[in-house]
Amino acid sequence: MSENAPIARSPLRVTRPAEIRDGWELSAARSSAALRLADRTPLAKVLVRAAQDGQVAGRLGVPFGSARRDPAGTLVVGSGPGEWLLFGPLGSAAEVAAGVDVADDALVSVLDYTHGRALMRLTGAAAAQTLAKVCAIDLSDRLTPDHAAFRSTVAQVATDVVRDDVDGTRSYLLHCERSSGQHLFDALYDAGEEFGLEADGFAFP
Amino acid sequence: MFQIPCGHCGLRNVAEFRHAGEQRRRPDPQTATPEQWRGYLYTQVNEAGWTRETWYHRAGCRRFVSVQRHTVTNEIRPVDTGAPPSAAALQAGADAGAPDAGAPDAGGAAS
Amino acid sequence: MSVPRPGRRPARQDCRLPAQPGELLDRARPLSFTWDGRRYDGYCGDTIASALAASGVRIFSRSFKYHRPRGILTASALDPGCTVQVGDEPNVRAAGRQVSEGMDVRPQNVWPSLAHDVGSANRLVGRFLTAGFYYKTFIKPQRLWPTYERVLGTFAPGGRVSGTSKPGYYDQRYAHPDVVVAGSGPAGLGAALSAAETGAQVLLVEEEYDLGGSLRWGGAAELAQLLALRAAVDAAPTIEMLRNSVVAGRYDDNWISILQRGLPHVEERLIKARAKVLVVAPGLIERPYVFAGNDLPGVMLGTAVRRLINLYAVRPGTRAVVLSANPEGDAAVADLQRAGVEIAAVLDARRGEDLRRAVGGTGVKAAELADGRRIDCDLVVTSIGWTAATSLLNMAGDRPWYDASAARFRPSDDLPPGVLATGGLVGDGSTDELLAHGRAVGAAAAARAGFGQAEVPGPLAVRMHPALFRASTHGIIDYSEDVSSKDILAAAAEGYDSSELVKRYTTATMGPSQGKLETVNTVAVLAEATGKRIDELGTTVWRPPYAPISLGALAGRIHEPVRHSPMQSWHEAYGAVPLVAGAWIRPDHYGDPQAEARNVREGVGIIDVTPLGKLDLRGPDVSKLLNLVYVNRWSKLEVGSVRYGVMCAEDGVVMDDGVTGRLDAQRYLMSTTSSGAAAVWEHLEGWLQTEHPDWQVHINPLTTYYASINVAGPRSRELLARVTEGVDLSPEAFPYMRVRTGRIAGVDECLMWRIGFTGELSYELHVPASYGLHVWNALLERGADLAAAAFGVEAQRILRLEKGHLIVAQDTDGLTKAYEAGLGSLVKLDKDDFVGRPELVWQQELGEARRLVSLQPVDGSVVPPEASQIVRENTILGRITSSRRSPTLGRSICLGIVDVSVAEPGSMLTVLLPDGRRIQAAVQPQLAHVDPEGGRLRV
Amino acid sequence: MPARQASARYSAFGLLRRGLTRGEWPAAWRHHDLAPAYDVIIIGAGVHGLATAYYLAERHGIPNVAVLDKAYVGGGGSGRNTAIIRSNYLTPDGVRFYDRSVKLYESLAAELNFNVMFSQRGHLTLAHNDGSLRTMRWRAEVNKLEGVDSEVIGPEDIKALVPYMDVSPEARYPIMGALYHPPGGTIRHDAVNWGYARTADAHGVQIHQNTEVTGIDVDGGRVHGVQTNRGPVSAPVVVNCTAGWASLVSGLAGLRLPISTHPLQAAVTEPVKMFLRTVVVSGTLHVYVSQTDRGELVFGASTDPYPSYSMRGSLEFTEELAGHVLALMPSIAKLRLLRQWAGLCDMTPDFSPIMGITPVEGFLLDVGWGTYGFKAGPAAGEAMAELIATGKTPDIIAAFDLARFAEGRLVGEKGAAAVGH
Repeated sequence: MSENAPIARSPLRVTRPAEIRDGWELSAARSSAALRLADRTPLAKVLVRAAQDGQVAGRLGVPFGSARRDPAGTLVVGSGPGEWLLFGPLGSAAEVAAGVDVADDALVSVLDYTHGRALMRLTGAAAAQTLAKVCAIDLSDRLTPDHAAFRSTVAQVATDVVRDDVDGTRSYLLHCERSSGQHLFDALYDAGEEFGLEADGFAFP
Repeated sequence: MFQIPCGHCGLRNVAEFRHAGEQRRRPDPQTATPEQWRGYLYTQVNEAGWTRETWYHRAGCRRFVSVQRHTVTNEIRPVDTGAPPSAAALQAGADAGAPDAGAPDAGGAAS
Repeated sequence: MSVPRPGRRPARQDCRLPAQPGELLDRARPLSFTWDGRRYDGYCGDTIASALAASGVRIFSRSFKYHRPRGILTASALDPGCTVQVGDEPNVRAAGRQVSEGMDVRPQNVWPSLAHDVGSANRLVGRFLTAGFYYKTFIKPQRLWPTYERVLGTFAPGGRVSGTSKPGYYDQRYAHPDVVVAGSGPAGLGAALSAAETGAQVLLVEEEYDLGGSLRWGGAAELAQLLALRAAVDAAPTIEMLRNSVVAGRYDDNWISILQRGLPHVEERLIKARAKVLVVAPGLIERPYVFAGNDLPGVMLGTAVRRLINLYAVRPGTRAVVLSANPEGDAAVADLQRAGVEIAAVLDARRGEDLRRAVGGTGVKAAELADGRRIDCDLVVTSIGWTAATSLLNMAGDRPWYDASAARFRPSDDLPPGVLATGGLVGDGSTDELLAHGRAVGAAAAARAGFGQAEVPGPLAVRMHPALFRASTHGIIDYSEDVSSKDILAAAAEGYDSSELVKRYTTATMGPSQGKLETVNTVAVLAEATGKRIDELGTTVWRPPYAPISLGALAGRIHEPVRHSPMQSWHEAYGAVPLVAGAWIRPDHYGDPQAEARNVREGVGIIDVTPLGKLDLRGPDVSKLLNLVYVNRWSKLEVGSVRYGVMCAEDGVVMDDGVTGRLDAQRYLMSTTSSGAAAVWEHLEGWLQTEHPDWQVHINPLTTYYASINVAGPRSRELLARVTEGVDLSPEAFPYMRVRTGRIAGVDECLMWRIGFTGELSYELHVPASYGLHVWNALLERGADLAAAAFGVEAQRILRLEKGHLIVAQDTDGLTKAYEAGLGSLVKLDKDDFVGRPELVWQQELGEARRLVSLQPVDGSVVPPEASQIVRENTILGRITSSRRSPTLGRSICLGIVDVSVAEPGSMLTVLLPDGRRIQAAVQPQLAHVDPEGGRLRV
Repeated sequence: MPARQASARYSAFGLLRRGLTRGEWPAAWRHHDLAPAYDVIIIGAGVHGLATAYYLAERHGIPNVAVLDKAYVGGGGSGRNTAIIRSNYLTPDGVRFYDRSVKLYESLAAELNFNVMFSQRGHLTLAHNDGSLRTMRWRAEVNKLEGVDSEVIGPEDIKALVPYMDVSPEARYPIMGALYHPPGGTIRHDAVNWGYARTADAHGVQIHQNTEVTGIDVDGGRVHGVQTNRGPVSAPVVVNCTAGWASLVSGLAGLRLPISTHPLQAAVTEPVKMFLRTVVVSGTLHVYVSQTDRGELVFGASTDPYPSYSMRGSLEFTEELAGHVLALMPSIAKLRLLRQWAGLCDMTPDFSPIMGITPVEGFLLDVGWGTYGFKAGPAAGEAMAELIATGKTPDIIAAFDLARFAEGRLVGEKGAAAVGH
């Protein structure tokens, strides 16, 4: 076997300075800019598929189109009809997956998607204006209030978007299949430049 | 850019969808005559007016949705019944934007 | 073109008036720019045209066909004679674009210069350049047309685009306003304000630099009203105001394109708005009058002189003859007098007075009146009627109707839902009446968008207006196309007697102003020619965009998705030559593909195959699904085994192939071609959702969850053993076509498939993507002494060709069915059903017409380029679909699809090379050129 | 036989004479009352219908022909296409057919005494990946075997032909080569329509505009005539030349077709001084562009991705178009798009036409042209006229019969159906 311990890497170029934490290469950068874009790929991501009207759905209690934090701090996102994405802290994928009670449904899939998706967070008062340059969905409070979730194209990539404001500041989690992550990041960065966007480091959530 | 009412995602731009064809019944592959089968493969009603068709919400919920569309105005009505669309939806050839024969082949790395 | 001489003293602004109450100039901010190489002065707020006019410039361009001198006609963005080159930007509307410090402005369509213009020789032959001139001449001989054409091409109008300009920063954004208001005259302002009062989000769009429309050149009362309205708009929290921007198009479901200009850091921005309601309020466009000499510099519209005087403090002439048919014309007379222009005569069209012609060479010298009088003057002003700018309504599907009493087209009474109109478009009225109508429409718009309650008001009253289109003489109808009223008559006489045909035959209305000035006059003269009524003829359809949009703005930021594997950084560091494969960027090779291939045959190589499509299939009914979508059988696949499968579409044409493995009782992993990944996923979902919703299957894409690495070569097992834990790699424990899960280089949950696209002993590793680079590096480090090296897509293509493996869409085409592709042995027709089965049944009965075979040129040093044709004399029998030099055999090898009549092993075929040579090639006994028995991959 | 009109010849001399006398030219075609019966009724006064009528009268002495159109001459696809002419197709059948059309176009101006401005400025189809480069070579090889001038050229040669083109390997879609087809070029589409109409009229053919076919009389498996908004007309032969509306018109005869109607959009820019001499097509980028003598760039793309009879046009078409044009020629971002429009294309499953007889005796098809209709006009008209006059299907269109679909004999153009305009 290989002597050096495995290092997990995000598909996004690390914003310097970098550090190794829990087997992941992370960005230790800290930005105080009014608009920030940060890689969140290392967060645990678990995909759940089950009947839309089944028991599992009932227990998750989050319909498609919305998101909610469970007591453990896991963000449960109704990412599709009969489809959920659970975001947990770094390295918690196994627990999060184990925490899904799959009883009583004919067919339930629980997959660790941590390595399959790029995840980033766009935070700041101008986050909606920035996103509106590359996404056709109405981002007003009326249609997509805090904890709204939808899937649409962002900069021509099919992207899951979750509005997850941070202390009252507009914030979006965006995730897409892994190999398009850098493209999505670059497109958002380009869109945000006029609002003074800066790349920020890793944190949870 | 007209909009299509997706039963799961709500009104979305047509650009998020792939047109998957007129709805039609797939003949029994055991008994179909060549004429019947090729009628199913190739013949189109091609109505200038209301038509019942299937779209795939490629960039959204990834569900096949049935709608009625007026092919002159592109006005859309949701299909009341949840009647499943048909296999015509699946014809890879359904794409009209003539595919580039030299379609970018990603190295053809078929194991 | 002469070079700028900034040193030289600038032209004096002789025609500049003292400060006007409504002027847009900032006299505190003078500026200078160059026109045709000479320096001119102006003020911030001047348009290019107003600054030049202030300095006495009258000729701005030469006309397209006859090269007649042209000056200011409308003093608005529509002004056809004021199109200029600004730096590397062609066709700038000089009367609609503000001038800026140091601007380099040049005339267009003038050679060698505005003053001396050889093109104007055309004027002499002008009488022969009748409608359809080109159709009637240069007919023979055909071979000379290209020569004529090149000459004509040099007279093409317009400015120049450069071949070297760096594209600026253009972008786009989406918007979701409740109400979009197009136009900020009194009605538009009223609509925006009252809609906003309900809480509706309003996007107010004004094409010019300032709000207010005609209020801006009204009297003191109007100016005061305008100030109040502007203040109210500024104070309204839900109004977003865009100036120097234009609503360019209205598309299905109120998808509205707005071009926003004048942003600090963006050249132009395209706003794509999904508006609940569009309020169209662009007002009226003053219609030019058709009479002899109506295109001479010095012939202007009433609104043009009012703009010049009131907005730009420019005296448009010294001695004027005015033809007025309406109060606005009368107001123009007052403005002219106030500006110190001597009024030589005012002709009241309402009393039947009329002009006959404007006389002059490079500018107006005199006017001839209908009563025969000839009056010296340098300015002829006409205010003879209006055109409603109905384009946006037209795009929304409305067909305006001709109101003879008002002598203009008007919107129909029932506009499409989501579209309302106000202002001059729907009628006439005082400022207060227009404002009131606008407010009522704005409230109704808000109501339709879900804010408050309000009914759509009826149209405004319409003022009777005399119908004036053409004087007793003939003149220009389309200024930018140089089409005269005589041309329209001639076209009609030749049978081009509908508004569409006359447009196409004379090109009237097809120029840069897109008919806004010309359409109604064209139709009116056509009516005259055909004895029909204007309402019988109707206008041509107005097409988007309402105003021209730069390609840059339409393109916006170019976000072409690009996909990279987790090992991309390594590929770049090690000099991979990139292969653009759809969205994926892959290593084609690292310098020497032949050597890379040899290294795989002799030792061990690793290739990044991450783009391979991978689908996680789980549930009790997966094998049903596999049996349906693959031509071969899946019921008996054991856990831990993998199988090659071929997918056809319903027409029997091969659509994709790949290997699928069974990981446990109810869980499978399907691999697809890289380019087919998305289509196959969609294909499977389609069959599940639409034909078999009862089947219990979940499909989850894992394509980029895994980094995929193929380790290939006789020493691949040896290498893998060094990094793998928990998997017995011995041939007995892990034979060919099996799948195992284990720990690789310290990474858990890695899948290992023992398969061989390359024909060697090989393992395809699927590693959680975040660890892809780690495992890749580990393999190279631990394999250093085995000469383990990376190989690229090109080497893989060579290897698979040596093995005779086909590539879907290269060795097959849009019509190749399974049997033709040599995949017949896989097809299990005894399955009750699978996608495409009937077609394959029939093909099997009839026998295929073509077949994929392996070929070897007799002269092994010749590699026939792919797509070389296989012929008998000049009859095509097939083609080479793949060809390479085989490093293993040291000769050229091919796959080809050929007519069955010559597909038998041993038949000798003629290959026609692109360079014309014909070579011989022999059909091989089987597809594989190397190791047909497959011994190497079963070791 | 109807009276022939002695039409004044077009020539520079004629122009001069009329310029001096200010005399008017006679009508290019006349208005007629609808006769109760004709030998042949052609539905659709586009280039196909008019060419068929012209060759019937001129080559086969059958002038008693009515061309019916619900609108005006050349108002459909024939007046909305981007007027690109080429014969560099993929299959021998396709190449032969379109090459015949190019040959006819080359002599059309003289034959019709009407300058159709056929400008054989050369036609480039770009390849941005090895797959399409392979297809270009495939087409070139087939073309050469059929005697059509085509060759694959490299980036340097492309740059020489189109100086504004970005041929750098760093481009997002690097240009690896192109199929160069010197005889390809552009034509003035209206002139072709009008030239055929005028000359057909001169030979006694009657052109009826604003005459909509509302029914087709079929009895005992054969056609007897049509119903129109101006009354019934009888004829033993009725030809459907209605392109995008082909399914609807065939439906009147109880016939369903393997056709779906898709809008094909186009656009022009404001005029600028000539900088692009050849026609440029990119299949991968779904765009084609040429510059007219008036200086406008004319753009087209692939058909809209869903069937529709809407000709309103879409914003997304212009956005994608502009993006792709700038990918090829990045320096022209300041050029402005002036006008966009759409036509309707009758798409078939194998991107090849449907010509000839149908199960309804006397009811003939000349449809399914998809995006290739205008290029085919003269050869199609010539072949249809021959079929009508002789009752025998000419070899040159044998491969394009309706029966091929039921019999599974699709034409291989599908193999290389890029946006090949």
